[in-house]
Amino acid sequence: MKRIYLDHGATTPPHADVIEAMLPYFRQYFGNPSSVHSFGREARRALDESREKTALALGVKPEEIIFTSGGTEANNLAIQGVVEALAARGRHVITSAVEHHAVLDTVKIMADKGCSLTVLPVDRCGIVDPDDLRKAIRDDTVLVTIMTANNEIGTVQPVEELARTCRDKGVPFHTDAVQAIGSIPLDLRGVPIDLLSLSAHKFYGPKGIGALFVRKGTKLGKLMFGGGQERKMRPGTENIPAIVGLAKAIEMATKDIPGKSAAITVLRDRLIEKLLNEIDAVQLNGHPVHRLPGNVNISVNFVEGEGLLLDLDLNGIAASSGSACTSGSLEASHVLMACGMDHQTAHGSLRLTLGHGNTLEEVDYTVATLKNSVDRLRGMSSLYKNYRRQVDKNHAGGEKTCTTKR
Amino acid sequence: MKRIYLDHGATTPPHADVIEAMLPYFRQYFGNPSSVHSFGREARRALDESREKTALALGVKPEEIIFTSGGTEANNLAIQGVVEALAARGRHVITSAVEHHAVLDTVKIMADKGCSLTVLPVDRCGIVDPDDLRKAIRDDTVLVTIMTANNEIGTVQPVEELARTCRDKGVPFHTDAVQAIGSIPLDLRGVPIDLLSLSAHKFYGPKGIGALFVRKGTKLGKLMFGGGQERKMRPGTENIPAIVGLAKAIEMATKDIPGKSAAITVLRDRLIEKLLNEIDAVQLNGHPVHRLPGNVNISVNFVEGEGLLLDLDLNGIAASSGSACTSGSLEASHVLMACGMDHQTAHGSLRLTLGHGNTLEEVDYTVATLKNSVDRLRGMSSLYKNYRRQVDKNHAGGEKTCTTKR
Amino acid sequence: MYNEKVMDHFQNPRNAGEMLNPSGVGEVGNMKCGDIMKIFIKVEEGRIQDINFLTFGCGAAIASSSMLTELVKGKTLEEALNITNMDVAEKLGGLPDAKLHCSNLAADALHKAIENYQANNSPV
Amino acid sequence: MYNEKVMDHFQNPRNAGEMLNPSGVGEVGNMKCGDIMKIFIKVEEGRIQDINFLTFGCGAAIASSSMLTELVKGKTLEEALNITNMDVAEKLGGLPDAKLHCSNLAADALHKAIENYQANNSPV
Ligand SMILES: Cc1ncc(COP(=O)(O)O)c(C=O)c1O
Ligand SMILES: Cc1ncc(COP(=O)(O)O)c(C=O)c1O
Repeated sequence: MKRIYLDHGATTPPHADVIEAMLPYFRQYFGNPSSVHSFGREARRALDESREKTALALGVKPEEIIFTSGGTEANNLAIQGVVEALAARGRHVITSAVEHHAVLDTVKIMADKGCSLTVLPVDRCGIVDPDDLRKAIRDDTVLVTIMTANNEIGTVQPVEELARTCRDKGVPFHTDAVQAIGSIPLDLRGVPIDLLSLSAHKFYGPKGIGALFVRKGTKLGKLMFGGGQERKMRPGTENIPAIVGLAKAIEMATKDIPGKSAAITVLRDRLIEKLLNEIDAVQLNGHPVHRLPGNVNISVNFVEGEGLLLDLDLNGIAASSGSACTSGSLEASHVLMACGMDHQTAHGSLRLTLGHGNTLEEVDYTVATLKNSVDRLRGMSSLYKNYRRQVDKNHAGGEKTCTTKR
Repeated sequence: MKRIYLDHGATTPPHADVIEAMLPYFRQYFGNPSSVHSFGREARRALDESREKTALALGVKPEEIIFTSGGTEANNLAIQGVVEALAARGRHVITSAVEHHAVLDTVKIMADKGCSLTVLPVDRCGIVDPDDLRKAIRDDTVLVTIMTANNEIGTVQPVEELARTCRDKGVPFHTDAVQAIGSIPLDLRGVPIDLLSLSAHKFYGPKGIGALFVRKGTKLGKLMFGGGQERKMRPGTENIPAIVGLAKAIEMATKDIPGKSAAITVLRDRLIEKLLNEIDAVQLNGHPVHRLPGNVNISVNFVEGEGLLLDLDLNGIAASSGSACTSGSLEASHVLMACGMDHQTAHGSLRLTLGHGNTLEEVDYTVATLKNSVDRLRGMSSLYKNYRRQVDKNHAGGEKTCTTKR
Repeated sequence: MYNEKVMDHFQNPRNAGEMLNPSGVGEVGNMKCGDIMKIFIKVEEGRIQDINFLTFGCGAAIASSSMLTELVKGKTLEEALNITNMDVAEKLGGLPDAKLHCSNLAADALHKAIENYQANNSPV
Repeated sequence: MYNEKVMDHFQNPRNAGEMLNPSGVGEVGNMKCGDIMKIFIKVEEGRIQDINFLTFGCGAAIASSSMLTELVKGKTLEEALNITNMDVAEKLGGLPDAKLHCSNLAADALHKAIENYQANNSPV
C-alpha cells in the first residue's frame, strides 16, 4: 500500500541532502571538537561552520546560537535560564494558553517553585492579543514566552508586535519557533526577539538536535554543568553530525520561503475547502489566514478523533489528533479548549500537516478516505443520530471557521 | 600521511555496523514514536527494542533505562535529580576528587545552592578508599557519586565495594560509567549500583546520545519538563536513529569484553613498557593494574604536554593531554593534582588511549615519534638542562609508577 | 497500539446501530473523557435475544462495545450481569493501559440497560 | 588551533638553546601556568648582537620565544625595550585568546634580561 504522510507537524523526513551532509561526520570526521589534533580540528571546523550557517539563516551572530538536544531543551533552557538569571529582579512570568507542553509544563514548574504566572487567553482562532500582553506586564516581570506558531492549529501569532511590546517595557521575550522555522520568514535583525527555540526535525533535519538563539546581552542561567562547550552554556561533547545536519536543514529551509510556502498553501487550501464542503458538520480550527502553510486542523463533530486516525492509517494515511506529543494522554487538547471549544468538538479534532512531498492526488485521496470513515463512524455514534434528528427538524448549520478581530 | 588515532578516551569512531543500523531511521523510518500511525509505530518499535537491548547489555530492566542526550546530561540528571527528590531527607553529597567535570561542576553547583559536599581524596594511583567513603557517610547523606573508571588516567575504582558500602547504609549510589562501558564487564544484577551514566560515543556509538540507568524504586527529579517521553522523566521527541545506534553499539561493546580487552591490553602494556624504558624521566600516571585496557597516561618531565601533542599531530598521531574536554583551560589537570603530582609533572602529561583499530606497528611508530619530540623539546627546556646537571652529579632516578595499597 | 483482535472489532464492529423498541437502554461515559456508549437490549424469556450499540469514542471504546455485544448475545440476564469491563478487555486480548480506565465501559452500559429493563418491567 | 606562522616557529624555532657567558639573562613564568621562559642576550656596543631562549611551555610559548629572538637580534637596547608581548603576538599573526595571557611572555623575559645586563654593567 502506498503511504501518505500528513503528519509533518509531528516530525519531518530528513532531506536526502541533509543525510548526505551528515554521513561524513559519522564516518571519516568523527573527532571530538575539543581535541587539538587533526581529527578534533576537522570536527571543530564543522561546528564553527554549522554555527555560522545557522546564524546566517536567522540573521543573527554565530555566538548567539547555543546548540541543544532539541526544542524541548531549548525551551527549558530559555525559561529556566532566564528565571534563574533574573531572580533578583523579579519572578513574574507571562505565557499564553496555547503553548506546547515544553513551555507550559516548564512555566508551571517555575510557578510551583515560587514564580507568579500569567497565562494569557487566546481568541477563538488561537491568537494572543498584544493589548492583553501590554496590560499583563508588571515591574517584576522577568520573561514573556509566547510561541511563534502553534503546533496543533497552526495559528501564527503577531510575534513582532508581541516582541516590541516587551522590548518597550524592557522585558526579555522568548518565542518557541519550533513549528515556524522554514514555514514563515523570520529575520531576527529587525524583530526584537531575545530568545528563540528551534528543533531540526521539524524542518527536514535530524531528531535530537535543536538550538536556542540568545541575543547578546541577555542574561541566562544553565540547565546542566560540566565541560566548557557552547561557551559554557551547554556542556557535553557536541553532536557534530546532527549539528551539521541542522545547519544544512536550516539553510535549505529558509531559502525561498515565500515560494515553497505558496506551493504548500495551495494544497492546504484545497484540502480545507474540500473537507468543509464535502463532509457534513465539520469546522476548521485555528485562524483562517494567519496560519502555517501546511497546517489543516478540523473538528469532525460527533466522532472521536482517534477513530478517524485509525481508519486513515488503515488506508495508509498518517495524520494526528491534537499534538503527537500529547496523544498519550486522554484529555482533550488544551489548545482547542483555550480557543473556547467544547469537549465533544475538541475530541473530534484531526490534524493534517502537509509537507514538501505531498501532492494534489494525495489530498483528494485523503478527503475521499476521510469521508468514508466519517460516514462509518457516525453510523455508530449516538451523538450524530441525535444531531440529525435536530437538523432534519431545524435545518441548523454551524459556523465553519472561527471569528477573530485579526 | 597515514593517521593514527590514539584518542579513544575523547571519542571513538562509530562502528560501521552501528552506522548501518542507524541509516534506515534517517531514511524510511523517520516517524515520531508518539504518533499512532504506521510511521509512528515503526519508530516506537525501534525505541522499545533499543531499550530492551540496552537493558539486556547491562543486566537491568528496560523500564530502568532513560535515554539522554549524552553522558553529561545523564550525570546532571542523576545528581540534580536525586538531590531534588531527596531534599526532605538531607542535603549531603559525597563525590571523589577525580570525577569528570560533568559530575564535579554539578555537585559544586549543588553545594552553592545549599548542599554540603564531601570530596573524597584518592591515593597516588587515583583510587578512592572505601574506608574513607564509609566514614564520610552521614545521616543526611542523600547521594554518593563516584566514577567507575577515570577518563584521564584510566584508574578503575572498586565500584562494587563502594556500591555495597552505600547500600549497607541505605544511600543511593551513582556511578559515571562513561569510560567503562565496553572496557570492563559490568553486570548490574549483582552490583548494588542505583544510578549509572553512559554515553554512546565512547563505545563506538554515535555522539549526542547517552542513557541513565535508574534502579526501580530510586527517587529522581527532572531537569526538563514537557512531553510524556521516557516515562515523563526526559521529555522531547526521542532521537530514534541515535537510540538505535546506542543500542547496537552497547550490544557489540559488551560482547566478549575479556577477549577484546585482552587484545588491547597487549598493545597498552607494550606502549607503557617502551615509553618507560626508552625515554628518560618518564612516569606512568594512574594505577599499574586497575586501569582501563586502552589507557596510557604518562608524565614526560621537563616538557609541556601541548608541545608533545603538536609534534605527534604533525606526524599524524592523535593524542591528548589531560581530558579533551578540559583542554580549553590552561590549568593543570585536577585529576593529576589530586593524585599528588606537582604542577610541572602534571603539565607534562600525555594521554594515549587505544581502541580496536590500533596495531603494534602504530604503537612502535608512536614511541619513536614521541622520543624525537621529547628530545627536541627538552633541547629547548631550561628545566631539563638543570635536571641533567643534577642527574649527572647524583645519578638520581625517580619512581616510574605510583604506589598504592591496592 | 492495538492488537489484531481489537482492530478487527474496530474495523468490523458487530451489532452496531440503533435498535427500535428496545426492552432496555443504558448509557455511560462523559464528554470530558470523550467516550459515550449506549447499549440497547431486547429481552425475551429472561435472555438477551438481541443487542446493539452506539458509541462515540476511540478505537478501544468501539471495539469493546462490539466485543461486549458478541459476548452477551443469547446469555441470561444473570449471566450478563456477571460480565465485567475487565472480561471484555481480556476477550479482546488486552487493551493499552491508558485505555482501560476511560474507554472500556461497555459492560457498565450493559448493566445499566438491564437495570433499565428491570425497572420498566418491575411489578408496580 | 595555531596559524601557519606559529606552527613554523614551533617546528623550527630560531635561536633556541643555552648561551654561554651571556651579557644578561631574564626568566619569567611560573609552574602553575606551565610556562617558563629564559632569555639570554649578548650585548655589544649597545646592541643585542646575539640572543637565545630556553622555554618550558606550550606551542604558543615556544613560538613567541622564537619570534621574539628574531625580532630583537641586532636592535639597540632602547628599541628592544619598546617591544611588547602584543607586538610578538601580532608578528605571529595572532594567538588563540586563551594563550595570550600565560604563554605570551617572551618580551617580559627580554626586558628582564636587559635589566639584568644593565644592573651588571651599571657604574658602581
Ligand atoms: C511548538 C513546539 N515546541 C516544542 C516542541 C518540542 O520539540 P522537540 O520534540 O524537538 O524537543 C515541539 C514538537 O514536539 C513543538 O511542536
Ligand atoms: C568520565 C566521563 N564522564 C562524562 C563525560 C561526558 O560525556 P558526554 O560528552 O557524552 O556528555 C565524559 C566524556 O567527555 C567522560 O569521559
